[in-house]
Amino acid sequence: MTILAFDWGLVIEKLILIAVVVFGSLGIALYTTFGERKVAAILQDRPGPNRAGPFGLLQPLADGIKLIMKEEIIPTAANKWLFILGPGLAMTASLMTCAVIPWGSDIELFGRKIALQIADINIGILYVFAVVSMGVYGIMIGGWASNNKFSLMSSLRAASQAISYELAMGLALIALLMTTESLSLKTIVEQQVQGSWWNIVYQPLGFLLFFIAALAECNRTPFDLPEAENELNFGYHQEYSSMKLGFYLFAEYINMIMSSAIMASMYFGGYDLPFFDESTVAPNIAAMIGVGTLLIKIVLFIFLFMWIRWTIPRFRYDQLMNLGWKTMIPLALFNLLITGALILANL
Amino acid sequence: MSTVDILFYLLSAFAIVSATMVLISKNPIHSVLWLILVFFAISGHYILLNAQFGTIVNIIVYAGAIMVLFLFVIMLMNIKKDAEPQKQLLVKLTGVVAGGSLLTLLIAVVKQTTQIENKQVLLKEGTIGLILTLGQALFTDYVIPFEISSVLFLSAMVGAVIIGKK
Amino acid sequence: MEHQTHITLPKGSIEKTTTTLNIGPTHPATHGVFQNIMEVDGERVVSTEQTVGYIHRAFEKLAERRPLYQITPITDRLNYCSSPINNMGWHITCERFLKLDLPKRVDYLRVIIMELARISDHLICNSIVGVDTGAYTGFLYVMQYRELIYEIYEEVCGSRLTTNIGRIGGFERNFTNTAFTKLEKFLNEYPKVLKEFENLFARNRIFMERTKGTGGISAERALNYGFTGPNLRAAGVDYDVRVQQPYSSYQDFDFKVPVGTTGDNYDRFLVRNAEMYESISIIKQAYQKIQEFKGTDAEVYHADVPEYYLPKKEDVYTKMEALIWHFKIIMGEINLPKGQIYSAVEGGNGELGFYLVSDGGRTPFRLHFRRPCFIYYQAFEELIKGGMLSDAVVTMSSLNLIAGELDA
Amino acid sequence: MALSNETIQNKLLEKFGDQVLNFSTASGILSFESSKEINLKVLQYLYEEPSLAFTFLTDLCGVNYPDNLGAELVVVYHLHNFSENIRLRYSVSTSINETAVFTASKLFESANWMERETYDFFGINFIGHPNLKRILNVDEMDYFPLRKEYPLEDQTRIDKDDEMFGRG
Amino acid sequence: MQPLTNKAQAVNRAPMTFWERLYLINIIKGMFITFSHMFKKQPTTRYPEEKRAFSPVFRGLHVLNRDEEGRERCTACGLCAVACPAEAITMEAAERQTGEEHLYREEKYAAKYEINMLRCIFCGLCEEACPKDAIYLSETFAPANYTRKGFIYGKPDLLIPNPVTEASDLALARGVEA
Amino acid sequence: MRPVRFNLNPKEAEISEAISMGKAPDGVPGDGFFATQLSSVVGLARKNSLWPLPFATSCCGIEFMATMASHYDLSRFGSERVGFSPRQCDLLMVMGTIAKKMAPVLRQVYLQMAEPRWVIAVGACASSGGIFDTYSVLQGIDQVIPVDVYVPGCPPRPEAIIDGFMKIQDLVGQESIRRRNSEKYRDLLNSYGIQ
Amino acid sequence: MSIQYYIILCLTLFSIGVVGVLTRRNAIIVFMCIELMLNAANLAFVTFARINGNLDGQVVAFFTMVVAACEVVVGLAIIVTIYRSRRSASVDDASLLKL
Repeated sequence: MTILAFDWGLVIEKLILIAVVVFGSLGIALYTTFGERKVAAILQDRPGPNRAGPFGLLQPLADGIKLIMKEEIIPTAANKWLFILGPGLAMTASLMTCAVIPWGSDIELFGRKIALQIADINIGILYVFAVVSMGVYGIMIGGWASNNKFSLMSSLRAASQAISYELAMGLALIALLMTTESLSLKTIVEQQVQGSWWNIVYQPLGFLLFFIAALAECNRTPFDLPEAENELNFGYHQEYSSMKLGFYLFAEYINMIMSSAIMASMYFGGYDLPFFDESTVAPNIAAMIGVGTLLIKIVLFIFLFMWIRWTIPRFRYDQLMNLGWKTMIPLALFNLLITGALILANL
Repeated sequence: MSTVDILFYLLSAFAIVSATMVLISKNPIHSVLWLILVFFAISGHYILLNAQFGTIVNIIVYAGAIMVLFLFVIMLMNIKKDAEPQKQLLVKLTGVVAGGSLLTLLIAVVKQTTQIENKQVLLKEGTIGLILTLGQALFTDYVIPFEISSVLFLSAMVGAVIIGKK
Repeated sequence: MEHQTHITLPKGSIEKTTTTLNIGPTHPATHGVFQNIMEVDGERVVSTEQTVGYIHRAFEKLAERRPLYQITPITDRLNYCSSPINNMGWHITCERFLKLDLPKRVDYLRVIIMELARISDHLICNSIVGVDTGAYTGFLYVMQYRELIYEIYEEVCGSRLTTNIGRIGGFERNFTNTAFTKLEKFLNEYPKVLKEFENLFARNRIFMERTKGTGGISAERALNYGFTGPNLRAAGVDYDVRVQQPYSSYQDFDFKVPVGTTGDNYDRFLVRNAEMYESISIIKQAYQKIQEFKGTDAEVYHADVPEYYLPKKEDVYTKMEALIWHFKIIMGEINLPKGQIYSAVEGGNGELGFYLVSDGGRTPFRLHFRRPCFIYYQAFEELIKGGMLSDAVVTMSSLNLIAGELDA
Repeated sequence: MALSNETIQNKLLEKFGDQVLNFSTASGILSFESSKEINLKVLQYLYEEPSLAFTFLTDLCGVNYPDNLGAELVVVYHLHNFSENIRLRYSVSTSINETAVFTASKLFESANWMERETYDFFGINFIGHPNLKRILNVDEMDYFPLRKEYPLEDQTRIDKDDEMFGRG
Repeated sequence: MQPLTNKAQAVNRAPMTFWERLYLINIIKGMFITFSHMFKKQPTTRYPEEKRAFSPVFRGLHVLNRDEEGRERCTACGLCAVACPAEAITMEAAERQTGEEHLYREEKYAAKYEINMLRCIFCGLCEEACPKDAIYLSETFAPANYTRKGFIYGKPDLLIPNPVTEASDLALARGVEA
Repeated sequence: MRPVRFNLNPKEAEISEAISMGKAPDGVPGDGFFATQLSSVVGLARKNSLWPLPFATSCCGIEFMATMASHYDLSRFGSERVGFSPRQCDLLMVMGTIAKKMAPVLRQVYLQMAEPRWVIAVGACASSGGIFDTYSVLQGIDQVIPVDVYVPGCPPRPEAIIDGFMKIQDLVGQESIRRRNSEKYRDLLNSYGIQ
Repeated sequence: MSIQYYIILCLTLFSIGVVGVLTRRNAIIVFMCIELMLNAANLAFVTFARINGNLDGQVVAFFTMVVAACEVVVGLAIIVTIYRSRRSASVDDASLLKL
């Protein structure tokens, strides 16, 4: 029983790391909202927000302050506690994912070796799944508690969509896990850093399925049925005002960032910068380059998300279900079989 | 008391309170949410028992899937707070007394067993909860039950679809 | 379009299985303002009741108090996506009623303006279908070219949307060279953009699945419901007022009437798209014909009808006779002949009819607008019954319901 | 066989005799009247007679002639034969005190709302209409605004002379 | 139903091909279309900084004309008020007194001339109706305001600069670079 | 030929006349340095993040589309997130004719909006009824809800809509954060029967 | 930590489940209480696995979860079916054993 004998340095280190990661994600999410508006604008031949601060860079701050200062409305017919719980849950669930993402290789500071990962747990990717499966509660509870028919429909859509696509997501990932033989994200990334190829080369179909499922899990177009503004009028967060609305909007963007980070780590080598020999520079600098690489990969993925959103129409509910159950899952199983067969053949 | 003890008591209290709230909540949605909290508490216990896979599966399967299903069904039916007809007080009281008696009886039995009296639970050590070992056990010693359970799953799925189609 | 509702109650059950969903009047899907009280079973629409009249403005009563030329601004506000067609339709009605003959050049200029209006109407409708299926970007691409159309209007009449363009007997002024330059620019650039827009949607499987087989209607039912215009043509009836009862010299042009087969949302989308190409070709022909006028013919922009067309300003300032006519026209002191007329043009949404009754007074005794939107919106329930809620939204936009025209 | 206005007129006269009257042709459209009792019979004949086949109801509207005592309200039907491309105007009149007219909504689905509109504007009571209630105006309205006796302007308006409207 | 005309042309409603069934091809095609727009010139007019020139016949705020000597041309005949479908024009006529010849061109003039810009629909009928070359619309669009009374434009707001006394303003109003 | 191209005297808008300016009453001591700074920062933030609720009923709605589209792009002002949920929006843009049948709906939407909220009446119909001085049209929406800015025109050009929008921005930027609690604002709402 | 505490915890949770099954009428809540009981049993299994130092208990817990998932799927399907015809999720209404 050596639990009380904490390594206090480790505790402080992790606390700082948590703070950096959480606030970093929040900051990135803040600017992702701005990015979304800018990307949409540029794809649509218009300049986008450019009047708040230089190049409109203060736009997200303006939105944030405005949302905080806005009146809180809790509809009289709503279930008060659950109404407040909803956005909180959505936000928490989306932020919790960042615990297992390896942001870079180890750095050395004050004579300590610091891992740029909050927790390297050996069930890392399962943890992500557990957290993602929690995420839907925020939407469901919020939508139900609003006591609005549109919100309720949106909650139901969100729930069935999340369950269906989680399955495909998991199956797509299992094929990858069969090749990596580890559940730890850190190990998976390290394998890609050391190996010659990224996992995308071995699992192109798996990645495609995972990506589509990630779109669905983040409620992004073409799977943004829960908030389809033309049908359900923003759905589950229709009755929300002020910062509770902000939480929901934020949660969506943080989800996007996290799923991008996971896709980058699982399939695109995480913090691995190709054609670059880390040993030529000091380890700390190499780690920083790694962090930068990962961030760039995340940004690229986020751009992809937005690019898709501003290009294609959305599915209808039954088509979405058909795609999930009749196309994605069989394809994922097929991918699994092929992968298994190849692994057997290699051995 | 060690940290583990404190954690144990905290989690236990949490679990029992939440379980009681499941029982006494009028609103089924509240019951579902309290039950999710119970599952989280039990998952916490699993961590203390070093059953990591158990923890995560408990969360994914119970909290992440089964309870979503419950919530989904409740929302689908749109059961209101007061929709449930209340049983008579006497019936309720009988139920509570019966449950209480069961609890007393069982605890008495446990107290009398000498076999386990002083056995300590080794916490946070060893490898038996790791996925590696569990996977090996599942796919060697327990492979037949494992396969049977997958068949069970399939048949349950078919069954649910058939019932639902009616 | 027979969909089964998926919950069947046993016989004798009195329970209601459906939810009542109130869509509108401010729901984003209703664009303008009408209310749909839908009974939905899950996501399936069981029935719906439409409420209209949220922007009823009493046009017909208003028109009874106005001399003919003051009715033009009212017609602007009928189908405001294509106001020039309404303006022209009204002028053509008056000209037919007053038995005025127009020079060919005026007819061709009118054709250009009307076809531009048709393009702007169709492009809004089609891009809104895109928006309602969830893709916003295509909308902004084509909207840039609607802006160009508006610039042409502005060059001709000075306004963008509610144009008040043209007068009884012709136009208020000749087209400037700038207007023609802008027209050329439009004709050069728009087909490319339209092609691009089509590429974004027409063969995209998501879009096809969203629109194919939803909101369909057979030709017989469509006729019984009084469909006209693109919506009727999508159901397979090639009825087009421009062909059947040519007005404004439409018989001089060579164009096709695109028709669909099933009358569903996809057909409506395709028919409108094809009509835009046809309109471009009509405009090109008309522009060519206009360029063939030489000398003084190339300056003609109104008929020579002093009783109804305002004299030139210089004449008003200097000549007594002109001043008298001017006063008479503006004061509305010219009595109309007695009689009645029904005259129709092919509006953006279908047959836009004007039923004018005159008792010989200075204002119409009764003016009734046949508003295509109003007539076919009643088929909405039949179109979406059994479909999903999302289909209803797309159907609503692909019908191109313009509240101003609907409620009048 | 090209259908001409004369043919239609002859056929109608043949079928209904002197119950159909006041034939005239204005701007190429044949128009005629009949008593309101037989309006459905006439419409049905026009619809079902294969050589006429006026299967498309273009328009239906009301007109108020306050000076025609006993026939103040007129319902005007515009029919269209698509294959022959010929239009027809048919009207029935009714007294303002007894405004019942048979509905055409069983024959033409499109008549449903047009009749509701006519009811809304003129108070013509269409017998047999499935859902005869106001369509454009609020249900609470207690008059029929398009009748000539009612004013156009909003009577409840209080700021008519207000300087806010630039007439002060 | 048999075709009514010989101009009918069926639209292309071909069933999906195999490649179209795969979703991806057309989605990627669409994504390239949107991507290509990133490099297109933006047509945006950044309004308060950039202003688009309106056409010379643009129907904006009204102006009341003066003649070369700076006299008001309006003779308060009321045709514009009659022609106005929105009834936005109010005027009061007055007789010109001796000694006012340098102010008013005709014997009668508008002592009060108000246009309610909030009612006005900028249809241009008043400009057409004027027999005295007096009222015109301009290329200035009507600005927004906080109160209703900010929209009652009286004669001082409508008259063009006096060509005799305010020549430089007139040049400005004519759009000539000063 | 027109004598001039421009009208040089378009009326200036006096911000002090805006109906909902919630100034602290005289005699009450000022808010102090911090509160004033906070107020101005919040004002700055709010004015750059006005999310509009387009209550578009007719023609002006079409011009609003043009304002949102690439040619004029209202998003430059940080307000492209149009919402149709009144809870989430700050600015109610009433565009188009409001018939008497619609008036209660409009009022309801206004009541559902969260404070601080602003209203802009776009176009002649919404502001004053325009040409539709008829039995069925509401003669200006200020009969049912308070209006902050009127935009004339039928429909107003996109430039004019943006001009009205910027007037609202000026107003928002100068308004105190205590707008809701100010006496004047409460009186204003009371005069419309809104508690 | 003595094992007795764990067992008592499991028993308590189990008994709460029992009380729930006995006192509540809403079929869904009854169902949830059964889940609670299953979870209490699972906890006991995992604890025993821990004391005995082998995996058998955890494997049993794993299988229990599989069975629980199956049970929920079928059970909820039945409840929904009953609800459709009777508009009630009360267990008493389902006593007729027919739809």
